[in-house]
Amino acid sequence: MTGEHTKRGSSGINGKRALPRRDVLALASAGAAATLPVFGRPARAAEPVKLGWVGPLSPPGGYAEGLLMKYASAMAADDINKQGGVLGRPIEILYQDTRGMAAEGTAAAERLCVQDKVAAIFGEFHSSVALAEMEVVHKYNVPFLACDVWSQEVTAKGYPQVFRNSITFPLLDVMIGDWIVAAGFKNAALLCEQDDIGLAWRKGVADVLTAHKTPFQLYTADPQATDFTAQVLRLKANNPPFDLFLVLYGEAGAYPMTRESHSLGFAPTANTALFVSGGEAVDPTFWKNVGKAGLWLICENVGLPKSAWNDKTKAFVAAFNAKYKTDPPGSAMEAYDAVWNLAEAIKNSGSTAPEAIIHGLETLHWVGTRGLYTYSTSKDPAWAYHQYMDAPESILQYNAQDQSSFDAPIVWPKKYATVPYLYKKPTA
Amino acid sequence: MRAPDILLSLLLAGLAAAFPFLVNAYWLHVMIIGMIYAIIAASWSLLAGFAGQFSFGHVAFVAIGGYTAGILAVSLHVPLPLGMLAGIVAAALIGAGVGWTCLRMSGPYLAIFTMAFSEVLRITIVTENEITGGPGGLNVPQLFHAQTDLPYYYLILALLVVSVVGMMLVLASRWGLFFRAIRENEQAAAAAGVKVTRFRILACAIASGVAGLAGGFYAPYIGILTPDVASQDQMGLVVAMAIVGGVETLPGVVAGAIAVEFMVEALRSYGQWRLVLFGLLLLLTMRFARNGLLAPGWLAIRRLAVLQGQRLIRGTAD
Amino acid sequence: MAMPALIETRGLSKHFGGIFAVDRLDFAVNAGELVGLIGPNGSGKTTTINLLTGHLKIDAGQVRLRGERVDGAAASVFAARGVGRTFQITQLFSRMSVIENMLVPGLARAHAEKRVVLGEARKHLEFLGLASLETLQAKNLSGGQQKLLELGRALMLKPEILFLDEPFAGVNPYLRDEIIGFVKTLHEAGRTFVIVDHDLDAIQRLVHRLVVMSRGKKIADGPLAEVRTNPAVITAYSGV
Amino acid sequence: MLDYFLIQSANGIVIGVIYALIATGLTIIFALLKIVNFAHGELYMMGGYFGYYVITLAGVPPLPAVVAAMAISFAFAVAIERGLLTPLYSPGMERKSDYGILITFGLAVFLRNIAIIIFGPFPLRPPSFFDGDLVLGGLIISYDRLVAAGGGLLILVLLIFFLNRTVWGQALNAVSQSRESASIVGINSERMYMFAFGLGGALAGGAGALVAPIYSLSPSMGLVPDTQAFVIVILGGLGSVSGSIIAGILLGLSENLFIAFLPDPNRGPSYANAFGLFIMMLVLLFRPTGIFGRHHAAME
Repeated sequence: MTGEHTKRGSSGINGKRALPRRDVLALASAGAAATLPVFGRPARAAEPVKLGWVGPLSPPGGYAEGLLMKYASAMAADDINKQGGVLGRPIEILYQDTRGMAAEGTAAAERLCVQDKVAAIFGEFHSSVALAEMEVVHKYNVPFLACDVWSQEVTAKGYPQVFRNSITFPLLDVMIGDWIVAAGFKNAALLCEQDDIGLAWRKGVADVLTAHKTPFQLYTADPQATDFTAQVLRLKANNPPFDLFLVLYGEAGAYPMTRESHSLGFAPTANTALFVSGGEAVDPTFWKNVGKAGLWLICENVGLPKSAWNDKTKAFVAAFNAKYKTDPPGSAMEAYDAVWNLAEAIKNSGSTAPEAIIHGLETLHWVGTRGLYTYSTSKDPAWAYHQYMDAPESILQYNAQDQSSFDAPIVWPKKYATVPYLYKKPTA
Repeated sequence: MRAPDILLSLLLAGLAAAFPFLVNAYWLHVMIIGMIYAIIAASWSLLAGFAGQFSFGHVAFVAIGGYTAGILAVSLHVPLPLGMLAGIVAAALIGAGVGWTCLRMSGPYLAIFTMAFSEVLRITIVTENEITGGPGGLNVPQLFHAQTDLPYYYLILALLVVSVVGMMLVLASRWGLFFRAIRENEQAAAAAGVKVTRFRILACAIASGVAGLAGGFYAPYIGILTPDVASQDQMGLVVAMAIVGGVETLPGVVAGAIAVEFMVEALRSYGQWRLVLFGLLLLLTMRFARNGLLAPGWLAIRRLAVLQGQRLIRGTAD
Repeated sequence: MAMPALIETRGLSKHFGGIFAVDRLDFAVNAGELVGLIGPNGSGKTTTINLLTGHLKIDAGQVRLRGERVDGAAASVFAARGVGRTFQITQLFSRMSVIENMLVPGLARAHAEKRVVLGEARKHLEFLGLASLETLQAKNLSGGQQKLLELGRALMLKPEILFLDEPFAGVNPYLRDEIIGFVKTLHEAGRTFVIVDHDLDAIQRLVHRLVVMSRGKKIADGPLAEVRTNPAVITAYSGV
Repeated sequence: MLDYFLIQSANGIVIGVIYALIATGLTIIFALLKIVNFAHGELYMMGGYFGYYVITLAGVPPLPAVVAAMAISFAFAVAIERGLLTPLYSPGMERKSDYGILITFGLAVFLRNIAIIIFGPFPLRPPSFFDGDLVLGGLIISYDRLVAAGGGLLILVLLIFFLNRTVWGQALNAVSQSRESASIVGINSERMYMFAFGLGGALAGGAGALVAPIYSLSPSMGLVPDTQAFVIVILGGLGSVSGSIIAGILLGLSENLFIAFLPDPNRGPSYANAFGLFIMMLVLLFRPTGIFGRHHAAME
């Protein structure tokens, strides 16, 4: 499976090596320094370029995805440093756990900006946390490259410091909505988790469906829920019947939901299609968790389709696989490219000053694992500002059990499609 | 107050006033958050430690204070200071209501009832996202338009001092005596003529109002208000802060809250291990220093000072 | 009757589940009396005290204080109106000091002034021989001292009537004599007492009038000597 | 419509049995130690992972693995009790309930976060007990769910038998009633506390292992059951095992029907958890010691 999946994409690292020993030591020494807050640190000779990473590493945040992004960031720093670093200085990344909580995000960003004096911050996974962090970077004028936050608000706020290299809901939702209309679905059920990600996703898709006059019904559930029997039975009993079941949920909920939906004979069936949004369906642990329930399942893929892979994509996928025994998801690629983006921006403008980095990103023209990166400076629409407008996205549908998402047929959009159909009904 | 207390208080006051100039903006931010928690933990302490009502839903009132101020400011364009005041009133009134509802409960029933109240509130905030912003958060306007946190710092310092000193005065008064009498033995308190119902509700209202004040400050300071303000995790953190400080001395609790907040932030560099370590520290503290770490330390300092020849008059906060 | 009784009940009833703990009890105590209330275990004595001090809700009947109905009022109201009590099992504010235990009822009185109350408290502690223990936590007192402190706390209400629930239970003979002495002194100073106890010997040394209960009903009420020979009383005691 | 109701009810009962299993453990711990175990959801989570590793590392078949998971959970809980809870038994200990709540809260934070490091952050799923689904007309229940409910019921029946008919069970009951009188008849109450916490851990762990193939395992899986268990335990009356079983099944049933029939399908599932909490608050209002509560269950 490729790694360029989605904001929720993750992979099955079996946390044994979650934190290599070397890291622990490094963190421990950093911690020792941090316990003496009042005293400044003496400047060193070969001062590294410090970058700050923010993201969830513990509950209630999306810790699984956060960890993968952290791994990928570390790989990027290693790769850059092997090539001699940037401006002759090595890259050093400081990681901050935000737990998916706004106040933690604020504290993390404050620490990175003020205490650690990083040149730039990147990462994050929760839009609500990113919105809190943005206020801090805006206050201290530190560039912030948001990786995996899909809320349009992040870029729409128009802060000059804030960039985004992931997709955003307006892009994703339009794609999904267009596909639903093109594939001819007549009655959709949208079920999402009741949190910032789920609600923003739902609103976008609902807007597109309303615009196309496609009937739909909205459902939400607690993000911690894992039992969906009653819910699925209710959907199944709906009159008129649903022909499309769209789900957005974190792993812990999406897998039981997929299994229930299949075992209760709701979707994917000849009558009803199942679309699992959010990236769980391209996770390495996906098939282990859902088994045959995943056959004919549809999901989006925010990575570069395999046919469009460049050398960097191939090299990164291979290296990630070798190191962590799994394919990197889209969020990991975003994190990997984000470090490179920042390094390129610093290199091109020859300085780590905020204005230099911002200028460097605005004028960036660089090919990474997810294609050619450029950041828009247009404010029309507002969310386009500092947004990676060409962020890749496509829709795939599995046609075999245990299929790699790399090999699954791409059904949408037409420019990437590998099969002539838009949707294949499961055969009985 | 004994002389060494006064001396120490003066020293602390000086230190507090000079603090922003001794540290960088990050640790100033940590201090501000620590003081917000200090208000919450101290008010919880008044309720649980002194009035004997072990609430596990106190953070709900932080949310009520914050969301009242935030929603009023965002939806109705009410000025923030007015909104914060409304938040305090709302929290105190709802707190009194909750206090009235659980008059007949005690011990674990009270703890779980209040926890349920705060969970229901949190779920409601999450679900009614048209009004509350839901899990995506409510963007609250700033209180000050300054480039630094200095105004926030001095405001929260003032609020902390006023609320904690106010609560200490309450506790030193006959109300405080009645709170403790009710905590110790409700039946005996009634037989002694204490209006148990009135004072139980009063304790709830005071503690909730103060928690609402903390919430009202928190909302514009962080700028975004999310439902996890009222999560059980937050509640546990507040309880931990109070216990580390020694529940039955408010200055101890304040010190405990600030110390725990600094510790949680200092552990930040440990990444994923941070909360593991935090849990472990909590376990070890509870297991081996049950009366908290700070209150016994403070008492030791005071005893030392007293030994220096201070003539003592009985204090009430033993 | 020109003056209404100090405290009076009419048809007082209380049941727990199907069992009547107190069954249509009529009972009056006049100011200045010293009444003993006795009866076998489970005859409803403690329940009666709890009903007469607002610690239990009345199912039926009335309680009048100086002719005024007070049933349904909270225990604190009874206390405020001069009805004091002790408990069968001593109920103190354990983690509060002796003096604080005394201050609670004192300060709970309307218009109480702290300085005055403190003086009264010290006076009562002096009287009860607890003056030297003022700063000790109540839980650190001996059992007997705790009983005395509970009595002292009730005195802080400036009560007109005091209900003592088993003051002699589990008390050594020396302390028993001491308590009898205190009650006598207080009674002579004008306080009204109702004393529940199984220690008939101590009761006889104290009271002038005896009320006997059995199975929630009053079976005898009158001067000491008269009640002692009442056949119903003898049956009730031998029957249980 | 009747069909729909029956199908939804059947599923509700299946979930209810699992709820009951978790809650009985909590209630036994409360009855004996008089503490509210805030780490109960984490014991449930650990039990699930114990089962998973017994299957994947030791090659034990799924059903015996549940028994193994219970045994390991028992030992794990006993170790926790020995290490952290013994101060509760010292007679001079003040504020026992505070201690109990905080120490178990700290334990929950610790376990939840170290689980991410040890077990990894991604959901894991052990193999099914039996593949496939039972189809009876409109009623479809996966065999995994049937096994979980059946296994849960079996454990509950054995538990009731154990509590009522064995010496150890009666000793547990005696200590829960009164520690003093139990010690008079020669019961070592401290050993009973240890045993009760182990038993509570084993029940939670068994529940975790039983639901693993249905829900998959994740480090944060204990959060919701924790709250549900509180609700059940209160509804059933703290300390009452049979009350917890009845309340657990009722809660599973009513939650399912709530989701199935609530008019506003958009908000319904979101309020599903609040529903149980709300019922519990109402019950507490009118019966401050729960529906089946014992009156003496006040915290010491």
